[in-house]
Amino acid sequence: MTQLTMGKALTAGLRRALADDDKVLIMGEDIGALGGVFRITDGLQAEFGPRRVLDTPLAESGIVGTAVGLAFRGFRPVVEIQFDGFVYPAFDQIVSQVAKLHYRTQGQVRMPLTIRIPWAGGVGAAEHHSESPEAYFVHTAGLRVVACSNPQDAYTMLRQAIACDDPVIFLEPKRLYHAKGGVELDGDIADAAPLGLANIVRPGSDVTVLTYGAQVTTALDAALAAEDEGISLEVIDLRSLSPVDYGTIAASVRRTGRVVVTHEASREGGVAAELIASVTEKCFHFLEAAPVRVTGHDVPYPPAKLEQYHLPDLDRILDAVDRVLGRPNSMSEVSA
Amino acid sequence: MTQLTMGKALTAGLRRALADDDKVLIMGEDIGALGGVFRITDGLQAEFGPRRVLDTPLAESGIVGTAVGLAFRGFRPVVEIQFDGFVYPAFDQIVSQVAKLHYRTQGQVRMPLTIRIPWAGGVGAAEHHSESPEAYFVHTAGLRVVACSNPQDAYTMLRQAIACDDPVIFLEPKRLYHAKGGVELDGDIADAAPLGLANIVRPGSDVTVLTYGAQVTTALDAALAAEDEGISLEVIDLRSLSPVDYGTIAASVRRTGRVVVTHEASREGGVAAELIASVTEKCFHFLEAAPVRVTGHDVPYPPAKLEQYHLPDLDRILDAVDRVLGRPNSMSEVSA
Amino acid sequence: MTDTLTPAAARSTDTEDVARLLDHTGARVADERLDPWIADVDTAMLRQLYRDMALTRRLDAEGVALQRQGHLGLWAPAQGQEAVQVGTAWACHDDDFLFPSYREIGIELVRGVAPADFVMVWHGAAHSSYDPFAVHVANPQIIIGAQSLHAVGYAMGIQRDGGDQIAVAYFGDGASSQGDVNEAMVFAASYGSPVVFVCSNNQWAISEPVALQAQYPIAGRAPGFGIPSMRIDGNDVLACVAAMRWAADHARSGEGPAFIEAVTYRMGPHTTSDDPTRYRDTDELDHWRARDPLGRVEAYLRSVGAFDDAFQQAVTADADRFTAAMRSAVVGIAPPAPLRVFDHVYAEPHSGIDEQRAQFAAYLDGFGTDGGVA
Amino acid sequence: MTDTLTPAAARSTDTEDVARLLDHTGARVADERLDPWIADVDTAMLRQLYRDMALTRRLDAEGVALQRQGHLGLWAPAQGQEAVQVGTAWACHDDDFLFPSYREIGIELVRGVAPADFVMVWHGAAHSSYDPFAVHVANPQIIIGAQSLHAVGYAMGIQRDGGDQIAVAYFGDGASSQGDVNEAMVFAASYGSPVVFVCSNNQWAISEPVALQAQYPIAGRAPGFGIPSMRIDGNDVLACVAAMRWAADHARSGEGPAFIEAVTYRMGPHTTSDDPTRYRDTDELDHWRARDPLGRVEAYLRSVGAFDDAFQQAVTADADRFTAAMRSAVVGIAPPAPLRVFDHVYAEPHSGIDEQRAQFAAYLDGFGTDGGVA
Ligand SMILES: Cc1ncc(C[n+]2csc(CCOP(=O)(O)OP(=O)(O)O)c2C)c(N)n1
Ligand SMILES: Cc1ncc(C[n+]2csc(CCOP(=O)(O)OP(=O)(O)O)c2C)c(N)n1
Ligand SMILES: [Mg+2]
Ligand SMILES: [Mg+2]
Repeated sequence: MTQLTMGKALTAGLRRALADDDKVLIMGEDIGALGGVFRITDGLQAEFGPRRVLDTPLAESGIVGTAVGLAFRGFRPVVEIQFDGFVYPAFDQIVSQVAKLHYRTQGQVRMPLTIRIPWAGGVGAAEHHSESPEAYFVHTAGLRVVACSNPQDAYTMLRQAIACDDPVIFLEPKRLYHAKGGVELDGDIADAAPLGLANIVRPGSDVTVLTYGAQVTTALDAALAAEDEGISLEVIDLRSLSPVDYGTIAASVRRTGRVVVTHEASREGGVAAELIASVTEKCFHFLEAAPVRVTGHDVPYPPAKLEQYHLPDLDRILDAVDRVLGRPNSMSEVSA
Repeated sequence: MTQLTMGKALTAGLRRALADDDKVLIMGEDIGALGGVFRITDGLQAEFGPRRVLDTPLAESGIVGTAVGLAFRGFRPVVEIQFDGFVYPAFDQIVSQVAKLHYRTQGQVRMPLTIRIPWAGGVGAAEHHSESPEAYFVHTAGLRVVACSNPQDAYTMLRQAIACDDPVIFLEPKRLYHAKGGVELDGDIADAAPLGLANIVRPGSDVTVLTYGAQVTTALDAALAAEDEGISLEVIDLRSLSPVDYGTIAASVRRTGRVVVTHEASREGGVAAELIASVTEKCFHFLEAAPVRVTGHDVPYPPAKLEQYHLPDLDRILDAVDRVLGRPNSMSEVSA
Repeated sequence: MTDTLTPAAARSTDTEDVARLLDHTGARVADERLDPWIADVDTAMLRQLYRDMALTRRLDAEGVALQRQGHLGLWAPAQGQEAVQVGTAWACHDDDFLFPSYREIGIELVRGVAPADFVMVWHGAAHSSYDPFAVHVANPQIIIGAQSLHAVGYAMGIQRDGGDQIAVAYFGDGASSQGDVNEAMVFAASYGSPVVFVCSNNQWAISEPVALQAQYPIAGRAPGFGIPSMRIDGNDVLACVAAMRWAADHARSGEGPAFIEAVTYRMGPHTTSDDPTRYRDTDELDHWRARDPLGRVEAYLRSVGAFDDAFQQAVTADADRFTAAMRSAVVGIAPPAPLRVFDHVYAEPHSGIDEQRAQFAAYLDGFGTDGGVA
Repeated sequence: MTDTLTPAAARSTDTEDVARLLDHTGARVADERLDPWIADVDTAMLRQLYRDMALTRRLDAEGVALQRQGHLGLWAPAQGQEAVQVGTAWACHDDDFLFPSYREIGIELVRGVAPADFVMVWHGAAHSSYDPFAVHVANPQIIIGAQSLHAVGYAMGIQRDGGDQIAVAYFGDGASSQGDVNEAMVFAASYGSPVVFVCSNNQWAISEPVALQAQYPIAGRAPGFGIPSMRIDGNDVLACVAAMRWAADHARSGEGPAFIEAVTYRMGPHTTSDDPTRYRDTDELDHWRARDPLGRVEAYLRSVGAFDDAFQQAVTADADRFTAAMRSAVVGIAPPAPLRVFDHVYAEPHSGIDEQRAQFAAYLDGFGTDGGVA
């Protein structure tokens, strides 16, 4: 067990994938000499050479489109999109090519691409540097979408994503890049929990809190605070946003009867909507109250000085917990 | 009241908008001499000249990006995207520019763009010609998203969208282009129901069916068939997918206690998820059963010979109605 | 470079400003740069090229007929563009990987794609048919220009494998406006990748004339990216072979990408749904009919006594067999089983798809419908 | 055009292959094409240009300082690029509309953007500050290349209005790889729109050298789209004025778009978060320090006796005032009211936003927080 930041765990995962499989390539803007703006690819070009770790021209559609061609040639490209907000120029290649080629060709052409996206807000960044585009990818059949929330998962899930024969959107919460944790570096990925499984990061009995990415930390903080008031929250880290591990989730909801979903992305058409619709379908008769969403507002990501009012924090989660428990809350008057 | 196909009603709406406001421009691929591949702009270039009705180079990001620049100059561009599947190359301009410019500039720069998209399936088309991308736009704050389902709405809503100072994604169900209906051409759009309102196209008492676009027709067919079995469906045409008229919807659900949502788009993270999550939040204590979704499967749009198994038809809607009513249905064993 | 860089006076619409080896009467004309590349092309080879072009034309006509008869949902006619398709494909090595658009049936024919595989997609039975790795041709691309990046990526892969293949990106004049095609040139030039760009400039992108995409000749765009290019008569199969050999040799020998603009003409409608009378004069058709790619080869072969009835009959017989096989593949074909909707969304097991497939199978069961589960 | 079009031997990395009027020592050199465009630029004007460049440099240094002191989240230094920014903006008419990227502070200065408006965005208080229609400058763009299409669209609007303005698209060497920038050239060339493209080639896109974006000079790309271009010394403010006047005149007089590649150098890091020692040699900095855009103007003005202490003091005083205003705008500034999160998402009433704002206001009320409702 080594103590690593999530950033270093990701670097270790990439290094391991490059070492294990000649067909793995890493490509993106500034990932070579600079090691990426977040230093996730630090040292990898020096170690594996510019044929395997390549700086690309500044064009995201070009990066993903050429990665598709490399996959045609048998490679397993790992693409770095510099920031979440810069994935949109590649949207056509992702939605119309990466996601559809295996289906289009009846399985003849595989697309084992991993698209890494430094993701979401909370770091006081400029516009376009704090986006949470996961719902777009979750709605796109043919893609798998995962988000890590701690160094061990970052390391293991990245290796699993690269080893997966399907395209994987790999979301890396920026605000956790410096968070530290123990990482078992020697494990075999075949022995780890499969990529699609959720993780009960804190068991509890009163309310099920569903979340992913950096919000897992916020939800755990909320669980601690709730404990002081005698409320027990079960916090589930989804890890995989598509497909979702409804086995784990439904079992929890059947026990608690109450659900709060929290994510940074805006609410309308967000991942929380899907989770609530599915949970309601699967657990309707177990629900004691309407599931509650605690999300970013339906606004473009605001300027840095306002992001604290956009991102769902501990207090907003607790307010939602009060709501599902029928305790006094900010909407008590509205719902009364 | 003139009898018109939806296609001709749209043409009439564009003509009227061009006539009423010098700042309105129409741009897109093949919209000039050809009149568009669906002939929606038929005759308009001849009537208003190539400065106001302009064929563009074959580049969707270019079309939307230059429309943004035209809006900076005070124009109100109406963009035609040739088919739903060709909007993705313009995704970055739509999400990062069109949707965000008003917010970015604190209201200084308005984006009165209308982006018309011949939309969805059921016409036996080739790949990329039957996409239902609406959930992507619904999740994008700053956009309005509407879908028409009959010639009168097509005419009125298009005029309203063009007159709106916000960007509007205007979805035109291809499979209804030839459907006929009465259109009042002389009305003032200020007198019509505002763009954001839903429409109860068939009142009923047992189950609320929420839908939009061409599925409205399918839902109405299902309502007729259900009537034979003594079941009364209330069919609501959302018309606006963002924002959604929850006033109308919640009132209906509080009466019926049962909800079916149907759309062509795939299910995971689709508009139905948002509707169910919101309805559950707003009407939990009125719900007699879990709301049910009847949607496209979570697969890329299949080849033409398979689309009948992908698109939710009358029978699948009735099966869902049986489900919310607790009558025997295809999932009876599963849920038992 | 310190000069004001003013584009030369050339115009995108000047279809005579091209390099050629066979003029429209079938006369062999000299071209200094092209001649060396076809020194080995003898009469036998030219007959082979003629045959493949003639088959392409018949294949194409059969596609149109099958569409008219209701067996296909759509067809995108290639008539008039046989020379660039057949000639460029013919000049490649068998394991060079070609990335075509929807209209490049001639290259698929050269590569041995089976008759049935030309109709399955347009019939609506599948989004693609043949195995791309068997024929080294990607499945035809519908998103305009997207495949150009795939070709460059494939070529980047060749560089990493140390292979001696090249990749070829095929696209139209309309596609030249897409960001992807320009990004493809950027990547290819920066990495010096072994890729050849072939722009079939057939003068039209549906109803839009080439002048809307480019005022200056499209071939003139590549040098600005550092890529050498050639503008050729795309209706002259010899010029197409020669130019492709030049370009392929350039790419294969490690000198980086090359670009060909083949000036040709789309004789038919954009697709069987299109009505070209709305946007173009029939005069244009007459002009181009006189510049037919097959006619000039026939004239040349006749002039050297290499085109007789026996040859013609053999070609016709081949074409009859081919088109009969196309027809029988699609006429009366059984509809695909419903549950095929769920096949191949993912390469690895996926809980979401598994659940939906099972639910839909149960639903179909209720109607007594067999979903056709594997 | 029938020739093989082989790019000339020019290299994107050759920074001396440029047109200029003031060499790095401050000596006035002749250039046949540029000279006519600055016949009226006298010493007084040159002093004005110097002043604006000097202010830009001080403004920039103040931005860096404010960032280091924690008042700004980030700053994108412009040091070394003052000549192209000030010179090209200076050569435009006041109502020509400029579409800059995030680094073009010199053009905003020339247009009279207020000191506070240079810091509000980087402070994190807003996504944009000044009124674009007051200064005819769009708010700086962060999405690389996106603004190039906006400039072309604006120019298409000018054509429709019959205005005599032009639009200007500013972007970097890295941006030249983006599809949008190439599509912008396509649209501009097809419509003959009055737009000027100004590529500030500062040799780097964060850590990537220009050779990764273009092997051939970026100025060489435009002619392939039918757009005349010029490659100039972007550190020579006179050349920048002259080239921009040439390009603007070309565009304004109805001849369509023009393109300028201004060869310059980013002396600082990409942003205050960047560490250029990881990817470039300090030798490079010495080379470019000797080619400073301000130093050569000062040397020239001194050589003609037009640069004395009084002038220098006046410039310094202006800069002091300007930077003091920047600082006071941001130091101790009150945080924005929470409910501003919801402002201006839509221009017209929107039920969804209204509901969420009301809910959040009620939530804040529970904490006794004033949301700052308008
Ligand atoms: C991204 C995208 N936009 C629009 C279309 C619709 N479309 C299909 S073919 C075509 C014209 C293509 O013209 P060109 O590239 O010249 O090829 P050609 O059809 O002439 O062979 C258009 C606009 C598409 N398929 N993809
Ligand atoms: C679409 C997009 N991709 C990536 C980025 C991240 N990014 C910001 S600046 C930059 C480099 C830009 O280089 P260049 O165009 O040369 O401009 P310069 O910074 O040198 O002025 C990159 C990659 C971005 N802002 N937008
Ligand atoms: Mg064409
Ligand atoms: Mg740069």
